[in-house]
Amino acid sequence: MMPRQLVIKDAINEALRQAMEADERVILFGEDIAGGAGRDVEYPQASDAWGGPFGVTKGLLPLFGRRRVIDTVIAETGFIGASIGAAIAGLRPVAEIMYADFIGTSYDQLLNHAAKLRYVYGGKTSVPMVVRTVTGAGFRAAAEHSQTLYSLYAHIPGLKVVAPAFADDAKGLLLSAIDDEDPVIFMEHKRLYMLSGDVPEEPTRVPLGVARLRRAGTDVTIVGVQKMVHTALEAAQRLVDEGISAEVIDPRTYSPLDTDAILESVSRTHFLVVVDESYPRCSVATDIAAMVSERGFGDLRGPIRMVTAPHTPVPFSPVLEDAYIPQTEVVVRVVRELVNG
Amino acid sequence: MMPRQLVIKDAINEALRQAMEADERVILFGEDIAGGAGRDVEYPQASDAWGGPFGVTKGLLPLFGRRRVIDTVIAETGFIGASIGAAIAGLRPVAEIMYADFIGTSYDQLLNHAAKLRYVYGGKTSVPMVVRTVTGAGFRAAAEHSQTLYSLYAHIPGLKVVAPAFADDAKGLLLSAIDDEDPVIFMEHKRLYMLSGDVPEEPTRVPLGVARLRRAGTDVTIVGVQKMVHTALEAAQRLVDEGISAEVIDPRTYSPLDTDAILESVSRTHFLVVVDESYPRCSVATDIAAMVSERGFGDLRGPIRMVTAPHTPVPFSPVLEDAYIPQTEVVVRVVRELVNG
Amino acid sequence: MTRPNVEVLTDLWTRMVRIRQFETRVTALSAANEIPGYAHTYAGEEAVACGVIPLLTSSDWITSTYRNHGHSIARGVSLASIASEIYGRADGVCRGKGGSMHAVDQSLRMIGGMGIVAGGLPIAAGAAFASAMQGRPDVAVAFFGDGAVHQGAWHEALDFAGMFKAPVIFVCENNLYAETTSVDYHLRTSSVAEMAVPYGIASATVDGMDVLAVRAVAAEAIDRARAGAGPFLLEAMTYRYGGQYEGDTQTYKPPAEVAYWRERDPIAAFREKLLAESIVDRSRLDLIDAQVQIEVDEAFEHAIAAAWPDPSELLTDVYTTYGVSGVA
Amino acid sequence: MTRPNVEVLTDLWTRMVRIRQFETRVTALSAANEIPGYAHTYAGEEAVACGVIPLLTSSDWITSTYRNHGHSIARGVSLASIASEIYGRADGVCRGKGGSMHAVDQSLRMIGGMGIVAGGLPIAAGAAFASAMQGRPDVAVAFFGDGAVHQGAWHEALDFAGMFKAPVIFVCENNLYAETTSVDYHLRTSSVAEMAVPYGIASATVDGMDVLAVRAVAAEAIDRARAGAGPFLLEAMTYRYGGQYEGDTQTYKPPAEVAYWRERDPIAAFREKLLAESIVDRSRLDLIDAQVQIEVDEAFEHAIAAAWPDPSELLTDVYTTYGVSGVA
Ligand SMILES: Cc1ncc(C[n+]2csc(CCOP(=O)(O)OP(=O)(O)O)c2C)c(N)n1
Ligand SMILES: Cc1ncc(C[n+]2csc(CCOP(=O)(O)OP(=O)(O)O)c2C)c(N)n1
Ligand SMILES: [Mg+2]
Ligand SMILES: [Mg+2]
Repeated sequence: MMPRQLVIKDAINEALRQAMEADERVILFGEDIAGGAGRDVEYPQASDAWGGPFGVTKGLLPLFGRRRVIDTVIAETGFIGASIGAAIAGLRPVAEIMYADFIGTSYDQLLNHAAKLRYVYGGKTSVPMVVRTVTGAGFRAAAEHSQTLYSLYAHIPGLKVVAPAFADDAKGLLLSAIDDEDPVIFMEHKRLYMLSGDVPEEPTRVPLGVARLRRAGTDVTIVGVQKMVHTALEAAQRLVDEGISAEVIDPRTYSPLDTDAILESVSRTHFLVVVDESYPRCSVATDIAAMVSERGFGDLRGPIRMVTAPHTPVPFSPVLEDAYIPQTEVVVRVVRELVNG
Repeated sequence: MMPRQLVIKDAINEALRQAMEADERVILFGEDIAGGAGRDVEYPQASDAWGGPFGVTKGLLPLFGRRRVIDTVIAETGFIGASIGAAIAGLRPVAEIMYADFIGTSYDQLLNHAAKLRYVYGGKTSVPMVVRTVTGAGFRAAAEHSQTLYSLYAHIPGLKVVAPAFADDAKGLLLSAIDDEDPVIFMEHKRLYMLSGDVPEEPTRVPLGVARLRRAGTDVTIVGVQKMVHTALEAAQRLVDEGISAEVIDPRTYSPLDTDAILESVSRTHFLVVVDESYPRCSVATDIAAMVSERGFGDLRGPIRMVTAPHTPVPFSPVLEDAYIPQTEVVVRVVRELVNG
Repeated sequence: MTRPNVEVLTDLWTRMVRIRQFETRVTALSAANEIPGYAHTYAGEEAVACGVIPLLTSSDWITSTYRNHGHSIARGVSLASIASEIYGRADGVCRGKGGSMHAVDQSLRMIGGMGIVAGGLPIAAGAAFASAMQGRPDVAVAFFGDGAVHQGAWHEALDFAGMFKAPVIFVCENNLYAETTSVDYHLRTSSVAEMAVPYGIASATVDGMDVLAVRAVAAEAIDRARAGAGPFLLEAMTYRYGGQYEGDTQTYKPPAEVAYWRERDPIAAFREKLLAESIVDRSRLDLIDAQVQIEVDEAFEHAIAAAWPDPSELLTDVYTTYGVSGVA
Repeated sequence: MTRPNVEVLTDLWTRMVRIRQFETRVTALSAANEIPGYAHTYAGEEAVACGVIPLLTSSDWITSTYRNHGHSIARGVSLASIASEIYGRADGVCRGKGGSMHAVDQSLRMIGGMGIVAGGLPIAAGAAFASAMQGRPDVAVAFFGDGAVHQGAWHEALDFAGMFKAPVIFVCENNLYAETTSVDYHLRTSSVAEMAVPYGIASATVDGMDVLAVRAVAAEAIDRARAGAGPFLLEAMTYRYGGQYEGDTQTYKPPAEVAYWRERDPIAAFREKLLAESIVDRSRLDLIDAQVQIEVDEAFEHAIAAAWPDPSELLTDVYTTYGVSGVA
């Protein structure tokens, strides 16, 4: 079959659909992931009113019914905890936390239960569940609907963390996440939902833990985190004019992290810039930088540079938010300074 | 007044007592922080039965009464949220989360409210509260009572994070934390509670954001995180025999972090080892390593080394837990390899 | 409670109209794609905010939600500073840092417009607790929706308040929907008010389309709380005219239901009452309408002309006090 | 429910004795500083675990807490593997990775001994939901204490179960204390059972010192759940003889209260009943007592002689499947 262009939102929808078609055990939990619950008979027009606030799950209700596309109440601890139990009892729940910012309302279930139920009890069970959630700034959605918070998950042994930046990866990684025997946090960037790309029709898996080289180069390695891969690619494109050849890596998954791919690239380019729109402290950017400063130090010919958001909440005002998110020009400048010494 | 020897537990108790004596607004919330609530008349022997599971707050009830030493129910979101509101409404609450591991049950209140209520609303209010909590492995307390989780707080703009390793710092930093206008997470290591040290009788403040040089040296900088400062000091002592002079820095506060002190040290020693018993990914260890790899790269003569726990939950079995926590021998070996190149 | 006098009644009317017209403008501007980000409007629910908030003293505390314009307007925040906030301008009520979802004024003791469902409830309970402990008469009011009762934070906040008899009034704006999900589906009880029982909290359900009915029960709840009788859960039955947020096409609402509630419009009903009982005459109401229209025009004219925040604002007010070396 | 037959009654007695003697030994060993870490004993509460768990099939689900020895023993986990776990040995029920606080057997569908208060409740609800959805007859039982009802997770779990009619039985072991805090102080209702009302969940309070009383209500609750009638909240009034954990000096318990409950000891009471009604004779009971004594001796002898886990165990079973490059 041929790949077609799909936007990321639709690629995710397709992955869910194909996973649900192939495996009865896959069910969805979330708030208004269909919409109009409880009115299907009385007022059928209400059914599937939303498909979640971004319409990502729209169209799954008519195919799979309320039995498998389950609108919950606003109780993340309730349905994330229930997903853990359901996963152990034989289902493959995919639960949606509407925005990554809301994770605080169910964090214990992930930190102490989903992540630890295998290890603590001696490896007798698995928790095959996926938590889909929505990250990122640039939507004018202010401090409580714009965070990324990747590191809150990547810090925790027992969780896997995926954050795709392209449509094909979104589909292929979500399919792998659903297949996976362990709890996977699958993070979708709201500003990438409408980005389109070639996506194979068939349910092609993309393995977790493998970075993707999105642009080959020789002078510097730029690692972009989720949406920042695109910023890195723009920067790389602009740097061509300055005679700088930048390699761009998309780790795609942050736990496990494909350290080999990053180290291998740095061994050739000798310079590393990490671009991440997250808070700068104890972040995936520091994680990658620290890893290379330990394991790739001998290859480095200059400091590792991190281009991140400042240590502030995400501001609302468009002028402030634009200044908040790492900008292409800054990446270009940082690379230029670095490579030109 | 003369300093006396106090164990950390008692130094903390003294800081609380002095803060409460000096300022009516200081109140305590927590589960069984006194004990025997509701029975003071009927069965007075029950009063102050515990002072928290480690007895840290014992003796404060008789001095300040139930009005200010408030035993709550087991509802961390309830009393952490209430602390936020109380702080805004003029009190200075010090709330205890019995173990840092339990933070998931109130994380939203810290992440989205305590940390953001000032910034988001244009700087009109402050949230002067302290969350005391207990960190650390080595107590045979298994996966849900042994975590450190420093980075879950240090990642978040708006929170301050303090983790003392000595009795004088415990007292002085807690007093500063209570004075502070911002929310401070004050982390006490359960394995350090019985460590004694000189502590001034008077309420001497130790400022937040200032690292302390715990041992001067010339060949390598070892940054220890909380209990690991002691491991670092032991390693430094052992390294003397090998002719290696190790400098040991205790950052004491992790947000703000005294980056200058670390960079200055590395500029003299040219080698950095960070020792942290936390999970290794997206941790304060990676934060410090990344910071130095960016801002102190020119001073480095070798890779930055991180000696941390492995990427696993904390195991119970003494033999496994001992292997889990970074051991002095490992720090010694890592430093030796690094410095001898 | 004695019947409010003419000035009070006219003031309530004015506030309701101010909210309605402001929100109507927000809806229009959103539809025209002029407003950045999310906007959650309060049209239809005016009687709740206006039934409760004008009863409060300036030192009482409020927590609001993302659906806060009505609360802010009822509290007396200037329309211009809310409009500026919605546009992200420097003179917005939050200096542009919060936007529509957080457009409340902390200097009027509105602690926050919490974007997290039920997030404000324990905070309001804590503010109330602190007031009582300090011997002050201040109460706290926490606004939230019907959907919020499912959150752990709701449970823990009511539990805390019930335990410590904190003078907090929990005001549930039961607008029949949490996003697309109707209360028939999401509640297991026939009212939210009943859910107060396990917490030892008094409660009542009131017609949230009738500002005087809301006011009567709220006054009692506030008086009780000030007198030390503890918290209250007030459930106001109301309806949101707009979508969950602007842009929501609301296909989940049966037209008959919409018509039923529109029929019971709180502003029209109150207007009729004022006229029928000859409390205020038509021309006075029309004048208020027209004046508010001008206020709203001016507020948005002001907002779109207002300056953007200086980029340096990005870094300010994360902390009150910064580290010794100036580093956060 | 018909009266259980002699074999069943004898079996219940045996399990209760097994728990009591095991816990008595744990207390002694803890006092002698022989046991690493925390131990939360179940002595006094035996009738709850033994009233409920023997009714379950091998494919029903259980979530337990840090106070899990009683649940594990009632479920049939071998004393040796619990003892080994408490000592952190390789052949412990969790391979030494969990210790006393987590000593349950996942292969017997005991999902966890959650160290987080109320943490297991939503998980049990989810397991129950999944069983029902897959058309299986399995139910789930979540054990928790009186103190857990204050947690948001409790609220959200009951809410979830009520909404989806999940076949879960919430068993509250109301032992009158959450640590040092008595129920008189911490509850606002006169029972935990009443708190089920807002969730649309049926409930009952039962004498938790009477194993047959617990069994009778539990059997009904389980049957209802299997038949699709939804969740149940069973509150069993009981008493913990030990401290919150070993080492707790329990100065908060009035001696008269302790005496009152000791007087109602579930094992002594059941023994008397068995003898009075001539169901089993004294010599049989004494024999069981003696046999259990040997079992317990052997279990702990086994444990202290058992091998430590290999250090490589530290790194195993964090994940089921590891990354492509083998890196977690
Ligand atoms: C913890 C959390 N979960 C989910 C959301 C997403 N969300 C925003 S508003 C809303 C519905 C709230 O409904 P209700 O409480 O009835 O208030 P209303 O919007 O009707 O005023 C939801 C689910 C959120 N903001 N916070
Ligand atoms: C979320 C959380 N908060 C606090 C604790 C500390 N803690 C452990 S047991 C306990 C008391 C629990 O009492 P109860 O639920 O009545 O159970 P019991 O121990 O009496 O069986 C507390 C507060 C915890 N484990 N988890
Ligand atoms: Mg609503
Ligand atoms: Mg109890």
